[in-house]
Amino acid sequence: MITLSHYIVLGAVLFCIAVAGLFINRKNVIVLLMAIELMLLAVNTNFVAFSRFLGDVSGQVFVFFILTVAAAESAIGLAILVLLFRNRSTINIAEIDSMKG
Amino acid sequence: MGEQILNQVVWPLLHIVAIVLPLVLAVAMFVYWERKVIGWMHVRMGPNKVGPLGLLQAFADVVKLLLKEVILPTNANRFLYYLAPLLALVPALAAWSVIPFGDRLVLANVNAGLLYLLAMTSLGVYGIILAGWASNSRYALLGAMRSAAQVISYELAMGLCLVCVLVLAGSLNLTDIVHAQAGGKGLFDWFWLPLLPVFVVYFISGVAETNRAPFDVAEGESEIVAGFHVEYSGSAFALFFLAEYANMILVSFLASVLFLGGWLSPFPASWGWLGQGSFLWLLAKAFAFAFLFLWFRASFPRYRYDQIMRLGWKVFIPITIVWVLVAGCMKYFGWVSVGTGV
Amino acid sequence: MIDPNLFQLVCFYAFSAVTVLAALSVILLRNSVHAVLALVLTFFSTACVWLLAEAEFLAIALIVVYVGAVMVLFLFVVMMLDIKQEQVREGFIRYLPVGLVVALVMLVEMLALIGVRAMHAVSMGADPAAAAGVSNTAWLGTALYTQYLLPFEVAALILTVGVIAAVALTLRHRTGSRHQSAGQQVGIDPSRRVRVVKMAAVRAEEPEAVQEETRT
Amino acid sequence: MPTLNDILILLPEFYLVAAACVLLLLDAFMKPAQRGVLHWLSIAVLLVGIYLVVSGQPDVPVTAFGGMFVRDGVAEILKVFALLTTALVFVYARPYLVDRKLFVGEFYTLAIFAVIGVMLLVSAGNLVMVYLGLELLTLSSYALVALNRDSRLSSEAAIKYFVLGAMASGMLLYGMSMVYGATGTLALAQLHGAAAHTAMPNLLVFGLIFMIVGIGFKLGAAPFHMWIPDVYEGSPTAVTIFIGSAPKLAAFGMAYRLLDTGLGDLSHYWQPVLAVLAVLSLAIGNLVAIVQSNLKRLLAYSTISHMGYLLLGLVNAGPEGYASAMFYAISYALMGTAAFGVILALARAGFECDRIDDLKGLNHRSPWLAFLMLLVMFSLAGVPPLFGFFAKLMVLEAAIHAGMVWLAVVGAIAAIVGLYYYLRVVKVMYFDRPDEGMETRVQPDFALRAVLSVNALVLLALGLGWGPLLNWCRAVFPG
Amino acid sequence: MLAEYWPILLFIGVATGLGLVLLAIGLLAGPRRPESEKLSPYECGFEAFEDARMRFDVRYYLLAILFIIFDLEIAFLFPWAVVFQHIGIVALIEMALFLLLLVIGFAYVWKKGALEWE
Repeated sequence: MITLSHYIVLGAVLFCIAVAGLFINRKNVIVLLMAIELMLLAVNTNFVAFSRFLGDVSGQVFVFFILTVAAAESAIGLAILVLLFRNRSTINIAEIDSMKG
Repeated sequence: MGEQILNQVVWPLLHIVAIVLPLVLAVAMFVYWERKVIGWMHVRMGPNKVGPLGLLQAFADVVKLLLKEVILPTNANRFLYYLAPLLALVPALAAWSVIPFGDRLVLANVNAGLLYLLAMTSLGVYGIILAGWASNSRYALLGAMRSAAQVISYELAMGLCLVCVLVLAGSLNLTDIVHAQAGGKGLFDWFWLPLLPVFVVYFISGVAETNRAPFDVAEGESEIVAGFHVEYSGSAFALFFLAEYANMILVSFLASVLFLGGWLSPFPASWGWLGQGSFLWLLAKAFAFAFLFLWFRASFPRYRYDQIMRLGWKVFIPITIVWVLVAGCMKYFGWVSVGTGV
Repeated sequence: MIDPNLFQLVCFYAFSAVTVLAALSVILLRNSVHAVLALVLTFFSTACVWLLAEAEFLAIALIVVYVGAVMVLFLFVVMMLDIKQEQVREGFIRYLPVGLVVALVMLVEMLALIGVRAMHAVSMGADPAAAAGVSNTAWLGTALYTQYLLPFEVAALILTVGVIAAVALTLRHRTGSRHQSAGQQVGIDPSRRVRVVKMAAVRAEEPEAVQEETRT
Repeated sequence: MPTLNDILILLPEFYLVAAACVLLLLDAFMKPAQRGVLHWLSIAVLLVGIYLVVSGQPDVPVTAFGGMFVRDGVAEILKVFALLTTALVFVYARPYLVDRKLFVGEFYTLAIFAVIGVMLLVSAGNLVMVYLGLELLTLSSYALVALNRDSRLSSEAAIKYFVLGAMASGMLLYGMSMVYGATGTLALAQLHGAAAHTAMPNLLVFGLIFMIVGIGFKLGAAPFHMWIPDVYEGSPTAVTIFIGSAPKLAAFGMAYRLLDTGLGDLSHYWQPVLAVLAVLSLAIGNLVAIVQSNLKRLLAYSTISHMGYLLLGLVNAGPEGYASAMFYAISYALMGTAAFGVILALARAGFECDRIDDLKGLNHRSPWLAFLMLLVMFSLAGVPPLFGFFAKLMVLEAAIHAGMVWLAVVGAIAAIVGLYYYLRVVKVMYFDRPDEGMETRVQPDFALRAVLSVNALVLLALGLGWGPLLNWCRAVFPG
Repeated sequence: MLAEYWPILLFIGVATGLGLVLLAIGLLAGPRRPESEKLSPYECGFEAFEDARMRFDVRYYLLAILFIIFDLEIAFLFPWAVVFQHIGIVALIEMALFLLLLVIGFAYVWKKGALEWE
């Protein structure tokens, strides 16, 4: 029998993998973007599960909005990345050091 | 327990084999038929050496392809190089699981069938891109980018066409869509009539989506040799080939199911046995569409790349967007009768 | 007799395992193209997991939108930017153990604090959409287009901003490129291209000579 | 079903969407030489927007579209100032954009879309609307930051902004998912009641923490402030000024909607967390600002410290606290706009005026601008009798009334530390000699100078007569 | 509902299996005579470069981004098409508004020349 905790644990594991990805791949922007996708996937899994177990439709509607908006968001993110690459010829964040604080 | 396995595993597997095997055979015969038809149109003979009337030509080709060396180009990425043809083939075959061949004759009668089809067709682009990139060849990469850009452009138009059908049918289930086209007037009840522009757009997009002539600029022999699979040989190439033809036949079946009433008879139901729906009707319709593919190839000169993109973005997408709303009005104000013959 | 619930549970574990392994490969693989494909696999298996929760529409929409569109763009970018792997991954090893430990600690804490045990008692009830007698898509659609009408229009705004941003950021006009303008081609006034000139018939010299010759 | 009434409630938003679309199409179909029209048209659009917001304001809070949208006094004030500061931004930005060949229609349309996002966010009555309003705002902002396509700094800033912003959205959403799971609703009004008797209190608190992380990112409060300095420095100044104004009002609006309207019952959980964020922001913002030599970075760190003050008001978790926090947000939006306005007035083609040394001897070159900058700096530092002083006073008072005297003491100490770096700017302007070859001419744009003067003088005027604005802010938070 | 998806899973398995078997036949049954000329990628008369993975025209990205946005639009249309007649005229109007916004975006893209290929 699948229970709510199964889904929540899966969501939490995905979320932590995403955080770990953000942490260890600080230099590769592409992987950072992918880690963010993973994070949203964790969020969506949570919503789907809660929606299913509460028998409430609004969670699934929210997931649909997150899916679409996040897709548009990553499209813009990749556009910025392409721009960056044209200007810098690198996506290595360590080399992105024109600004010092 | 044994009975359960029989019902849940063995029967579905048999069904799958009953779809895949004829499909593969159909691909083989379709290749033969293509060469014959184009031969006739060019006033040539076409294949006629192997077997009676050259009927065994296709099988000879298959054997030849399978026994040829699969060349792995230098500096190619081995894993991706072999993965690409698989990624081309699997969605092309998996899409068949929701096609209704008759009133209960469907493997997976899922609620979201149309959406599933859209998902499967949108996966085909991975095979193209990966093949181009993994081959480590300029021509392959160039062809892959062109093909990919073309495929995704026409996918939009195709998706919007599906939405138009959906608006009239009101269900994502393909069997329901066919039922929605049933009525007393035979072929005048089908969706091709209210959705005529969309029907045309759909089929042409299907031709472009499969990278077939006259939209085959990505593999234009005179420009970039053979497109994304220029480096492929032997059985790896055979997989791409199989996927391309399976997709063509799929588009033909889908056009029949979505716009020409699937298995329904073109004659009014009152005409006795002639008015009865049958798998054969579907086959005939699909065959007609498949023939169109060949006819197009033999007749039309190749489009230039900028013309392809223009047609997709500036002609098809506006037409279909407008027609989504037109179809919505048709349905809402009852200008078109939608059968419910469940 | 195999219990369907048990079978679903087995499926859940299988898909979840694939999801987690693929997600791990996304962040650990050194080849970016492979990482993108691992992410595709993650999406795919997650879609299957969602399907088990009977979120049919969302599961397939995830594949259509993410696998079919977003990841294709990712693949374009990864392949074309031609990233030097070694250069990008330096420092990877340094952060790796710390990152994994942090993630693990975080996970354990989260699970302990959320109270997963309490949720273990919450089992899946009947599918709410099926209980309402509609398909999952219709169930979601009805809420989306009545209750969530305003957010839906806001989503259109966001998509429009996406279009503007994409064009504003990446469109560059090349100089000297030639375009075909169909409107111009079709709308051209034929009288300006071909001049039909009425000419009086003129007798050429030579044919005359020929004629004379034949006569003689 | 939506009725005409629903649409009337959203009239300002609908109007702005229509106007933004018209501007977009005008830009696409107009010749580049005619862009000047677009500039004035955009400003007019925003001013008419203010009129619509104020004129159609109902006496009691109303909701539209089934509770998705709330039109109350809080939303009204925030919208008025968001529109106003954006109009100011447009006026200030024009010469800068023209000099750098960035004078494109997209700047205006994207900024207006961002303002629409702000308006939807501060009026959100549902978690979905919070998320969508926020995304509309941030997506437009990402594009604006990257608008200077050939600048390395600009695209680096954009990618940092994007990665951290998307991560913050992810955190916020993860929190929202847990809150949804614990309460079973997405509507903020229902959340308020449901939060008290949930079966899963742990889940709720956990969700709350993730949401605070998200809010902290969007506010730019330490320790989630990493993006602020880079984005402020890297963006074109014309965009920095925008990012520093309306979005801050939006961040306050979002915090208020989520923490009070939604999770007000949990205030005893989030008050201490916000107090910690406030202390960190005050400390980090003020201390790091001291060592900055770049003017934009200095203002960025100053922003972080100002967000610390704003949080002091929120920590109060009562009407008085919210009123003072909103008062503070407004004061900061006006001060920040003026500060960057001076930088824009001094910038020319090929000269950014983003180092503190660029202001050397400004008094000799342009005494009036130097005086305006003096007013702004004193106001930011909180020197009486300027606007900034009273804003600080109010939040400190709110913190004391919340029983957190220690927090107020930290705030007061931070203000004294902050005085140092603001005064340094003033010292450079008044007591340093200009370098050889420093141009004496300043931006000739008349509109910019006139409006900037008014903006800076308003800081003085509001400092002398802050009563009406404060009363307005207090009136909208019911006791 | 779930039971209907089981055959699809099986089908995907069978399709993958078929592909693998065909590939395996080719790899095992075919000859394997590597030779540097044969293995070098196709080129017109000159030596193949080391690495053919080159940078690309930006308009491919732009196209892919536009594809994402319009694909999302289609994703919104699907549930709408299923339910709009139960909701009534409001649904028709709201979708007209939605499409209007996207058509405005489309007109902008068109006019800016993002859909031009040479």
